Amino acid sequence: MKICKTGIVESVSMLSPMIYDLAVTTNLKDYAVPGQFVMIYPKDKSTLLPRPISICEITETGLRFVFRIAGKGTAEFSGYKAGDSIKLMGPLGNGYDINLLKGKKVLTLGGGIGVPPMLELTKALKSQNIDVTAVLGYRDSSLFLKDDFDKYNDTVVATEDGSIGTKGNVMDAIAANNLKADVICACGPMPMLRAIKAYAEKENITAFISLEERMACGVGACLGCVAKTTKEDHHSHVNNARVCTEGPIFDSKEVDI
Amino acid sequence: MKICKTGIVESVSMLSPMIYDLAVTTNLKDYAVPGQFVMIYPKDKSTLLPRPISICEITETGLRFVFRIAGKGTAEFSGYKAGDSIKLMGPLGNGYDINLLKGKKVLTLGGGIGVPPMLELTKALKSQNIDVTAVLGYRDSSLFLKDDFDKYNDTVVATEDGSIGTKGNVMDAIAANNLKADVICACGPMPMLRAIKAYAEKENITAFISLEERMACGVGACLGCVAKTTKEDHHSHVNNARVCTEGPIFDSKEVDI
Amino acid sequence: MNTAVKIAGVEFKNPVTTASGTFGSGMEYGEFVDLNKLGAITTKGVASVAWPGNPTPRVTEVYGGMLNAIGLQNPGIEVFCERDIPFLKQYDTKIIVNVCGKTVEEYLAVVERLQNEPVDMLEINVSCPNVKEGAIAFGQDAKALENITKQIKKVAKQPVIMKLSPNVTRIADMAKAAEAAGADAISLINTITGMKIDIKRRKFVLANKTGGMSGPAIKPVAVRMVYEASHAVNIPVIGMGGIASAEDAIEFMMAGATMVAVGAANFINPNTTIEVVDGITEFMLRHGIQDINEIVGCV
Amino acid sequence: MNTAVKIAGVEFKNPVTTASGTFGSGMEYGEFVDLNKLGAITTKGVASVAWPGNPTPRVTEVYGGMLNAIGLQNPGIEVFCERDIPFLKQYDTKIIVNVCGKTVEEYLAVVERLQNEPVDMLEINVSCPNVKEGAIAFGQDAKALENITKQIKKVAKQPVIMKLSPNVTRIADMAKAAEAAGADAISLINTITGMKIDIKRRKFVLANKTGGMSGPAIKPVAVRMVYEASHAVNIPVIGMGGIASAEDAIEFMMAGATMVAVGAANFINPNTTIEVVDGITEFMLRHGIQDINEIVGCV
Repeated sequence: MKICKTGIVESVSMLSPMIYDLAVTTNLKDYAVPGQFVMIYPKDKSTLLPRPISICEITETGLRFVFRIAGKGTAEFSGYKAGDSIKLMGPLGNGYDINLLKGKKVLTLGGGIGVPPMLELTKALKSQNIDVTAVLGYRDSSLFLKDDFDKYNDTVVATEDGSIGTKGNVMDAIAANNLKADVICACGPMPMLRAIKAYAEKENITAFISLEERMACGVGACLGCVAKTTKEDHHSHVNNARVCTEGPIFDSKEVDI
Repeated sequence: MKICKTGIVESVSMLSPMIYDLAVTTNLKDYAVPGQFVMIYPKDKSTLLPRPISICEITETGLRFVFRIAGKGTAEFSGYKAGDSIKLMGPLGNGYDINLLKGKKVLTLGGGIGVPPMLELTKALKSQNIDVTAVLGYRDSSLFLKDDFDKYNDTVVATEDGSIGTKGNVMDAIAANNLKADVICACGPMPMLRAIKAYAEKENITAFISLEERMACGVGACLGCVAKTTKEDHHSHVNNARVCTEGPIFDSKEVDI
Repeated sequence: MNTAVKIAGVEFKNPVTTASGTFGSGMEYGEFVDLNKLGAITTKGVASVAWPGNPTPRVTEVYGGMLNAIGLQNPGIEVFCERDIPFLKQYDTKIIVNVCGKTVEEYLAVVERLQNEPVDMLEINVSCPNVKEGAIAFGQDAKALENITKQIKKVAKQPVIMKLSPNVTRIADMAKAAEAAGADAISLINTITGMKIDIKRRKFVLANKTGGMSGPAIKPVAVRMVYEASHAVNIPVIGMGGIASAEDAIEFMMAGATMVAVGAANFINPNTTIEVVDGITEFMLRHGIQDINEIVGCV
Repeated sequence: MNTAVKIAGVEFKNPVTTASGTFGSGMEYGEFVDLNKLGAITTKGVASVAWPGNPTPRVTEVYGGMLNAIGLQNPGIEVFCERDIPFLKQYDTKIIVNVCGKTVEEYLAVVERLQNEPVDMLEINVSCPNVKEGAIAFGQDAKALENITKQIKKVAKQPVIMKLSPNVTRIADMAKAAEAAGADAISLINTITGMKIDIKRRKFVLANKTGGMSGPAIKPVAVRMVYEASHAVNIPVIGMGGIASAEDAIEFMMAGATMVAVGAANFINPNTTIEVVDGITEFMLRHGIQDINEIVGCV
């Protein structure tokens, strides 16, 4: 169920330069699953479209979002204060089907601003006693959210500058630590997702990857945010699935990226 | 001298339904004279043009504006809080030349939202020991700013509903109180200004009236806010003077209203 | 109090529909608004066969609006007839099917296929700026518009609305051409062609380079064109372009629109359509308007 | 680092000028900005005799911009030559005089009067939407545009910029017509015709009914037209329409403009021109751009 409703900001804090942590009291939490996202509407009247922000954590009182400042909308969000009311719509997208992951050895891979959505997933998997290891790729030693992941697993880290963990990206960390998985769940930049798709094919395992695309409506009406699919999509029958509706989580075999 | 600069809100309060009192700390005060106005820039990005607001009072620390909510811009201003910073440009317009009023018996006439600019003028005239009487026209018994005027003169009041003072408008109050003047200074709705123009001609006295017109730039560049003049204007030589620059104060004989 | 309006014999319970392409066939917004409350639902454009649309990025934000270059992705008329029409028939609202094509024949194929379908009106999209062939080419030339309108009218069993492009020198000429060829109504404006450049990457933001601009930013242009078009013809006008509130809708009606459509505003607030419907009634109450038809072209 | 650009042999110290009608002849903004820092000042349109302009209201606000229907109030060329040119000559900036008229003869009278005046370029306004005769009629028809351009070129002693209207079907055709007739440059876009209705009073907000729309809201349309026009001709393009920052200016240059003009943004922030000049230099430094000409049309 999707809701368009006002939420109340609980807290905003900076986790790392340009990376912000926004907690909002909202009953959208009651309908959310890991891997989904929420549209947040800026108040600035020059930027009218809502911003799709992935859910980092589903809390007792609402939702937690961790995002990077990428433009006017997210810059505005970073300046919110506790008590501010903000308009939200969601939860949106398919999210992860945890049932498909039961009894599997799962790696949750997050790269850069793809780290946050992996937190709720890792937490959810752990609560179902699924064997999960989070592998997080950062630019440098500013390991935002790592402490949160450590509550649920022995987090593996890669940094581009080699300052902590494996030097390189999440794939390098998988190799260096000789990690094996039945299923990979990943969110991150496109080159990382392409590498994971190739890796999953080589290893003959399943990879669920989270895609990003510019969106307008967020609910599947505008057809702005499509991803090329290998099979005919069920909406337009043209191998163009809607990231906001059929996605953002896709089996890597089923998308052409 | 005109300045475009940030000011700090000292206080905002409601004087009467839809009528607000906004005090701002700003050094624009150092250049202001009675009858001038200031452009206030809304923060709302959908309403980009600045709002011309007449100066109600020049204070020790800045400027005081009393305005009616007429649209999105003024609605925004009414919601400001002490400490907010706002962008101002001014002081703008010609304002009153007090020297022309020395030794004269002056009536300062304000009607409705034309009342506020008469306050600083009345105060300035009094400080020069000029014989001044303020005649204020209100809709009803909500006599905003009257207490302020009472500090400087024995204010005469007219109300449309007759609840206080003369029933009717400022012209009715002048007649009822048998007031005489050498010079009239007036601000208010166009029908009031037309009546004053006619009265001044009949009585063969001078009336300085403050005109309003939709403005864009406020500094005389866009030629948006012209008033028809009886003589050739000095800018375009076409009997169209700029309210923001040659005005807003005009000798009633020199404008065709 | 009457909020109903009539166009070409079809009565709509209120003058509010959706702008094609912003509301799908209503399925996605049914979670937010009661589709029964809308005067009509105007569907996403449908072609004779499935169209894949343009590469991504297809949408981007601009000041006070957005650009889109979807390229009319759609499942084709067969899937539409099997899936979307039955869905829409569940609701107590009128159905306006937006029709697109690359050639006259493609438009005619869709119109013909719809002959016996339970839809109320057809809106012919001759103004989409985002497809290479057809579409806007018919909407930027009065002769071409007249020709395609005539041919469609010969085949159509439902009343025909021609949807006009604002990317023309004289909108009145286009409106007259549509009327002369027998169109039952016109709708305008489609989007205005715009462009956005990412100056850091030195690249067009949209894969299609240009996109159609919509949102509150285009409203003054749309109101002007609705005024000019409605004063040039005697057929009804459906007005759209930046409508986000009942006040906006009333402005279009006063300019000459018999009906209005909510477009990009659906993306900015999914409840916009219903807020416009309810707001029109409130405005009528507040201003003592007995019949909404009173205000059409009253300015 | 080079910020200078050249158009028809005239060198401008930087690519920033003012949009005609938004900056007077610079007098009013001299209190806020150092006029010496501008690449050029483009003056308010001047006619052969004084024009009174339209009745008021002449301006109103719209979402992300404004409408104006000033109607080219101006003191006529004699006053302009006696007062405005000597004022402008005090500054180290180039002078572009915007010329308007109701008939070809009126345009020619102004151009002829300016033959021996110390002005750098002429910009011919054939695109003002707010006067009943002349002006936009020349700018919405390629043949008429070609004809007036030819006649002006015969008389003009300074290079001629034709200022184009966006209210046309194909801007490239207009650009080509200007070039074919010998124009030295084109500038665009003038304002887009819009309308606003006061729904409580059921009246047009502007006395002129319609007005020209400007401001950030029109930028995507302007960028698209600058791109289309600059790719259709070999003469330089001066881009304008919603520029409020250096980033906006750079977007226009990347789309194909050699020079840019700041218009309605002057009303929103009187320091805009200088902020754009300084911001372009900062952008060049930050991105290692040695010569601003590098980015012209680079997209």
